Amino acid sequence: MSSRLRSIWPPVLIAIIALVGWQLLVVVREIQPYLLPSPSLIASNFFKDLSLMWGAGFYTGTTALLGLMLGTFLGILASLLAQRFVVVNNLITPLAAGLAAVPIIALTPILNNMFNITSRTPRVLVTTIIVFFPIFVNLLRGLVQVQPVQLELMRSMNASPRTVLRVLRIPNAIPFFFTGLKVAAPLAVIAALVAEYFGGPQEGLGARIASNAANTAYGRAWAYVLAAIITGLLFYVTVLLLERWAAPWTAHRRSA
Amino acid sequence: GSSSSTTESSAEAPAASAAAESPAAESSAAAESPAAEECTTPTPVNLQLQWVAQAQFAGYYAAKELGYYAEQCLDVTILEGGVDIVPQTVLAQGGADFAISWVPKALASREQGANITNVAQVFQRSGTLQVSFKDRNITTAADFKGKKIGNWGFGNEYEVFAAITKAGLDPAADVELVQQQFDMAALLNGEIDAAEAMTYNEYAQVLEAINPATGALYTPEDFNVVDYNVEGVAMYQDAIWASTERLADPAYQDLTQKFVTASLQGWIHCRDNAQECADIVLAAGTKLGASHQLWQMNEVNKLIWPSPLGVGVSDPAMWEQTVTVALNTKNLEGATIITVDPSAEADTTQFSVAANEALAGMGLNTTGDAFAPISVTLTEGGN
Amino acid sequence: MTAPAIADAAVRASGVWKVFNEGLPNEVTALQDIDLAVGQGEFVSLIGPSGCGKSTLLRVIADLTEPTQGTLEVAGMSAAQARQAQRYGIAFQQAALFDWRTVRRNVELPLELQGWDKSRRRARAMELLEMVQLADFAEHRPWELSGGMQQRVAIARSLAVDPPLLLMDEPFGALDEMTRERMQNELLRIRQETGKSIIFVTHSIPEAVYLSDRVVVMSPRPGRITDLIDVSLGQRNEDTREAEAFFEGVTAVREALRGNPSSGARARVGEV
Amino acid sequence: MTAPAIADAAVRASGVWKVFNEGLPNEVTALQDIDLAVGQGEFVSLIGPSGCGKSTLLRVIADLTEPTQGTLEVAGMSAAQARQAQRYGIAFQQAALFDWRTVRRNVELPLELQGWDKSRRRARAMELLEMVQLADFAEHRPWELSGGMQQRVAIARSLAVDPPLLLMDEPFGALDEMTRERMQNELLRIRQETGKSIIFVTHSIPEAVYLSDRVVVMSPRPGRITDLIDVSLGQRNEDTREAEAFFEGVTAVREALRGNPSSGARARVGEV
Amino acid sequence: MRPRQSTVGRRIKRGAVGALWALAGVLLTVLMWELVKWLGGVVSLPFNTNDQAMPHVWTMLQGASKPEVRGSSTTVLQAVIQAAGYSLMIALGGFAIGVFVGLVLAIVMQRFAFMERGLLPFVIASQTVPLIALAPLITGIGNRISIGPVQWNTTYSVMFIAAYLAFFPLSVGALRGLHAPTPTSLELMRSYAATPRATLIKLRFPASIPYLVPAMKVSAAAAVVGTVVAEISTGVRGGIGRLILEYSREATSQPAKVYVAVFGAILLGLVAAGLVTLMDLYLTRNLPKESPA
Ligand SMILES: Nc1ncnc2c1ncn2[C@@H]1O[C@H](COP(=O)(O)OP(=O)(O)OP(=O)(O)O)[C@@H](O)[C@H]1O
Ligand SMILES: Nc1ncnc2c1ncn2[C@@H]1O[C@H](COP(=O)(O)OP(=O)(O)OP(=O)(O)O)[C@@H](O)[C@H]1O
Ligand SMILES: [Mg+2]
Ligand SMILES: [Mg+2]
Repeated sequence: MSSRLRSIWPPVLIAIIALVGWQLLVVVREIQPYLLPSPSLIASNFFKDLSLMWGAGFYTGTTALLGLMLGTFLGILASLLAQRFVVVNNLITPLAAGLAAVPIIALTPILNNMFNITSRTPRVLVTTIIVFFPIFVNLLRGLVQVQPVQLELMRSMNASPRTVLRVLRIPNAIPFFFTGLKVAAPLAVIAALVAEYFGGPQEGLGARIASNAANTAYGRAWAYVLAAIITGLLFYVTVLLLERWAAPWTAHRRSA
Repeated sequence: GSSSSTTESSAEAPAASAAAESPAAESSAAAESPAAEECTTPTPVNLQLQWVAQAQFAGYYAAKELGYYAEQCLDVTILEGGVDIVPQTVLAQGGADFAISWVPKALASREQGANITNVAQVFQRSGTLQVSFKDRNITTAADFKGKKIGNWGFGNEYEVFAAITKAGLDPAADVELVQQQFDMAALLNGEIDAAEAMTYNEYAQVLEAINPATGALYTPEDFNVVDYNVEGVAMYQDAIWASTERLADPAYQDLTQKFVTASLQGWIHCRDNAQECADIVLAAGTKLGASHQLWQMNEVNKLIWPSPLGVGVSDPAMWEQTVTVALNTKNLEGATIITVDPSAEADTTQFSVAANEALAGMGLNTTGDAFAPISVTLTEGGN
Repeated sequence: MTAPAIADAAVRASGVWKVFNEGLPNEVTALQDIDLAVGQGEFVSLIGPSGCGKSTLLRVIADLTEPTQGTLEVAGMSAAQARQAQRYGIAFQQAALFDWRTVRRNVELPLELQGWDKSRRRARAMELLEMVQLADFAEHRPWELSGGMQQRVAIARSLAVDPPLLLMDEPFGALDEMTRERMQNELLRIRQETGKSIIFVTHSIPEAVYLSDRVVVMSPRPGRITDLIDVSLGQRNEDTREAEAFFEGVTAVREALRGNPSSGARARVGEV
Repeated sequence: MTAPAIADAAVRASGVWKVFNEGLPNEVTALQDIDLAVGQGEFVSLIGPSGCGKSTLLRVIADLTEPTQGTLEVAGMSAAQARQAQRYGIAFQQAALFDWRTVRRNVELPLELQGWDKSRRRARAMELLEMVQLADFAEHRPWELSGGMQQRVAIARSLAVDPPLLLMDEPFGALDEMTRERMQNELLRIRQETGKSIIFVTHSIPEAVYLSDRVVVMSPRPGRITDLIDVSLGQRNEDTREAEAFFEGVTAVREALRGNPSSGARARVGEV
Repeated sequence: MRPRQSTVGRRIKRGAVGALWALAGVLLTVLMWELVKWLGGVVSLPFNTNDQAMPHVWTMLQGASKPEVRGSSTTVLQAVIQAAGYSLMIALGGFAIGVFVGLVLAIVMQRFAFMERGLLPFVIASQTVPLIALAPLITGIGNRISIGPVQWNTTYSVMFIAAYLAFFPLSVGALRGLHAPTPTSLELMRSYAATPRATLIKLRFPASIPYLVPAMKVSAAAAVVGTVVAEISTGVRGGIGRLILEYSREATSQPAKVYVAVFGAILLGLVAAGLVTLMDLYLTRNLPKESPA
């Protein structure tokens, strides 16, 4: 319990200092909300429209979650194939790198045209693509970077490639996988959110932020941003807990 | 002023100044501008646009290219916009000396502390349409009921909402609102029933696309349009905004006057020389095709002309309508654009009226009462 | 020297070479022209200076690395077939335990791969851990064990399934004398009960002599077999280590290692 | 048993305990109430069954892990100060070489940290590699070496700088007998030339007796010191290993390890 | 004795073979694209395969070779390549800054446990702040910055945003990598009383490379994304983002053009990834080769 307290106070302290500083800056320098809204304004907007925040966060969070799951699944699949078949590795790796570098903004209109813009599908797909790369790259590295002597052990037991995968490569790759997932989880939220700028249903965080920002309702826009941050952190913390549960043996030298 | 030149436009600056010195520009400038002789170092001025170069801003490009700004002893740098560039904010922050912005958005920014004033209401009417295929039978806002209605979000949706409300429908329940992206694919694919479109841009894009059924371009006959001017919910769009605080300074007042006069002179020139202005915009580096640009020029002219009170002079009735809609139309979140009446400082006709006088003095027609649009043939892809 | 004619060889290597980094400036000839035959049920020790190629030879036999040249036969088949048929078990010089498994589940690994069911697997693993005196640590993680304990886990793992050939690379190197003697006797017992053939790498001359039917002496870079010393101590017991024949063997191997081969290329010590 | 009164101790541990996973079900008491004093220039061996806490004791002395209880004094300061002052060098049970450095640059590591210049560093490293007979492998990568070769690199590394105290954890465990004897003599030579104090973990009783002034015998879980055996073999030479006193010492240690402490808690063997 | 060049030569050859594979991948994608499109004409798929949504590859190629606007002498392809080159420079700048910041953060977090607990949540939070909320702020603040004669220009804002996206994957990967050394090697450094800096340089960095390399790949991609997004967001001229912005307005009538621009962005990403791969080959030259399948 006390250790948990200890791990919580530093971020809280930093947050408080930052927020107070921000508030002071806005008040003392008389910065107008159209430039930079004060934390108090953002907070009041946030709590005033809590149900709106929740609704928008839920919508975008769901999109992000679907995309995250799909992207993770594909990333796992691709890295397994790439590890197993050199041909696949040679083909996929550059393509994945290219795809990862496609800005969401460029991708969204195309997907919006391919899939029905009135559905959630294009957004989920955008998120999927964004999530795919960090999972793929990290996991592949973890699957491949195995201690040679451990590999020899498996070979001596005539383990099939599948068994080597199950017994050695996958456990070995788990810390790498989580490194990727930790990057991917917040990315999923932002991808789902940015994908909303380009049309489609208007109930998510992205659409709300965009329309409020366009109306210079920055207090409100940032309240939604706050909701987005909370959603992203929620994703991240979930991944963290998942890691604790799935890879307890890494605890003795784990971090991040 | 606190203007700063940015690299993005500086590349064009030499070309512009060369044009200003060209004999053609000299001759068209006539001799009656006294400023021209006194001008030794032109005052640098930054103008922030809402979007990238296109005929929507032809008047300013023309004024620059044809030397109207130079005659007023201004060295104008035109800053293009982007998705997230809010021109009135840039203005209020001192990133620009003047900005082009739609009135409702600028009013919203004012309410959030951006101290700005409308010094010339260039567009006299709204260019927003709701376009739909004939077979959907949507001719008025009342027909939106039960349909998938596209809008752009980003604060461009209020006319749509106002029309729906005015037609007695509930935006949250009676229609399915969908945000479009900036192309019209969703309409052409039939995913939405009616799409928000600007007369001078997206509507043209639809007419530049091939109808797979006929193999030829779509024609206006294929579509119904709902015109928000007709629906009575139109809001003022492009206007020139200046910094309210700085207007207290006579030097800036003078600068504003010169800028407004030269800009409106540019618009007058474009009214009479649509093709030339379209070419000027093309030369400024737009990627949109020539026929599309000419179409846009022509449609923008329709939004400006005629200007019965004089070009750039806002009509109190239309201003009132804009404010009323902005105050009363709720979006999906239940928010309105503004919550209180804008102060009187929001809008002044002082500069536009004076500009009209000066321009009339040059023998120019400032109301465009005889304006007749040209007819433009669109080609595939707008080239 | 050619591979001796053992009719029914568990392992037969003929003319085996292994060259690392061939053609590069850091080329190393680890094995040069190795001929060796290990009979069924025979216990052969490999002994030789550090870096002479003992581990490499084991690895070649286990089909974990390809010989640069030469042929191998394990249990009458090619090395690869023997590996595929699971005809040997191996204990590496490094323990090579999996951090993500508990000690017990590390031992269970080969059983898992052979599809044993959970409770049998568990019972067998506990039995082996009992034998290496680590039952108390069954649920610990490998990194919580001392070096010698890790090595014992690896030994338990290599004994988990019951292959006809055991390849062991300095398995008792990190053990104290008492534990070592216990493990030696366990190994001899297992061998006697099952008739396994064993190839055993060690640096301890007494250990080699005590355990083996034959000691293979190697010389370093390039690794060659310089001597084969037959040992016949009969049934090992408490007194073997004090026996005359034992000391003779130790001396013979020591001399061979010092480069003074006993009469002829091949020596025979102990009672015949 | 309390730490004997050695006036000028290189290391003095009093009442040292080390408990891992305290309070958890997998709690292990690795060290229990250790009292030990090592004199200046003394050579002390630690010997005891696998898992009895020898490595842990070395680590506590080296300030690499905190004792759960008890105090430590190294060269008259706290363990932490001694570490910061670089008063000791350590060779671990695992070689712990850095894969990304060549063998030579692994040996240079401690010199680099002490800011030696390149050419001096290089010369020193080559000299040490010469000593461990690995000069040929200077530009190889660690993973290209055999187990024994890696261990020798680690020994060379621990000797690179010249600390007054050496902590060595089974440094010769993976070496063949001949190399081992060479290394033992090198170590004794170094010690004689420099007057270092040395704490040396080994499983080899003859090695412990041959090298040490005193052998510390430990018992397992919880790890305690059960015996301290003084050895006085005088100047070691070719014949020492054949000397009566040597065998006496070996026997004494062996008996102590078997749990038959020699008369009293402390024995003294060899010539006085 | 064969000279050392042979390894270098082998590496170059490996690079060339890699490039060929990338090309094969592209060809395969083209095939798949056309196949899906053809399938869409035969059976009904859950998405549009019409020429509007999925133009033929040859339509795109045609579109690429057409002049950008009528009468202009540059083709679309030339414009795209030029713009991609421009964006690449910005992206590389952003990447460099991002890597630097990410590393510094990782190092600080690794070094001070309380910093890790204190900073990490904010590092993550930073990535959930949508750019639309930041871009105006950054350009707005940027407008007020001038350091001596150096005026802030919008290009810096773009680079800043690229760095903002790039630093995150790197800091997470690097942090994990810095924690990767085995306990024994850490103890070794501790026994030398090595300063944290020395431990970092001599041990933690080299040991972190297996984590650092994928992190850099993800970061490089993020820098490209950031550049393009920021170019769109701020409308700054010259880069591929601006082209995408302009071409997508014509997507209704000329869908192929947008695709060409998007492929320009993909190309940009590939070049960036290629550069990182070169770095990878250099960084891992000393490590045991990865185990094959
Ligand atoms: N992967 C490799 N790459 C290059 N050289 C290698 C490799 N593995 C082993 N060698 C070299 O082969 C030789 C023999 O190594 P090996 O491991 O077989 O020795 P060993 O007899 O087992 O020694 P030790 O008793 O020290 O374990 C050594 O010189 C070593 O450097
Ligand atoms: N990190 C750790 N976590 C938990 N237990 C540990 C840890 N390190 C050591 N131990 C336990 O402490 C005891 C002593 O270990 P230590 O490594 O000191 O033994 P040792 O005497 O060096 O044995 P060996 O001769 O096998 O190397 C062992 O029972 C071991 O399981
Ligand atoms: Mg070996
Ligand atoms: Mg130990």
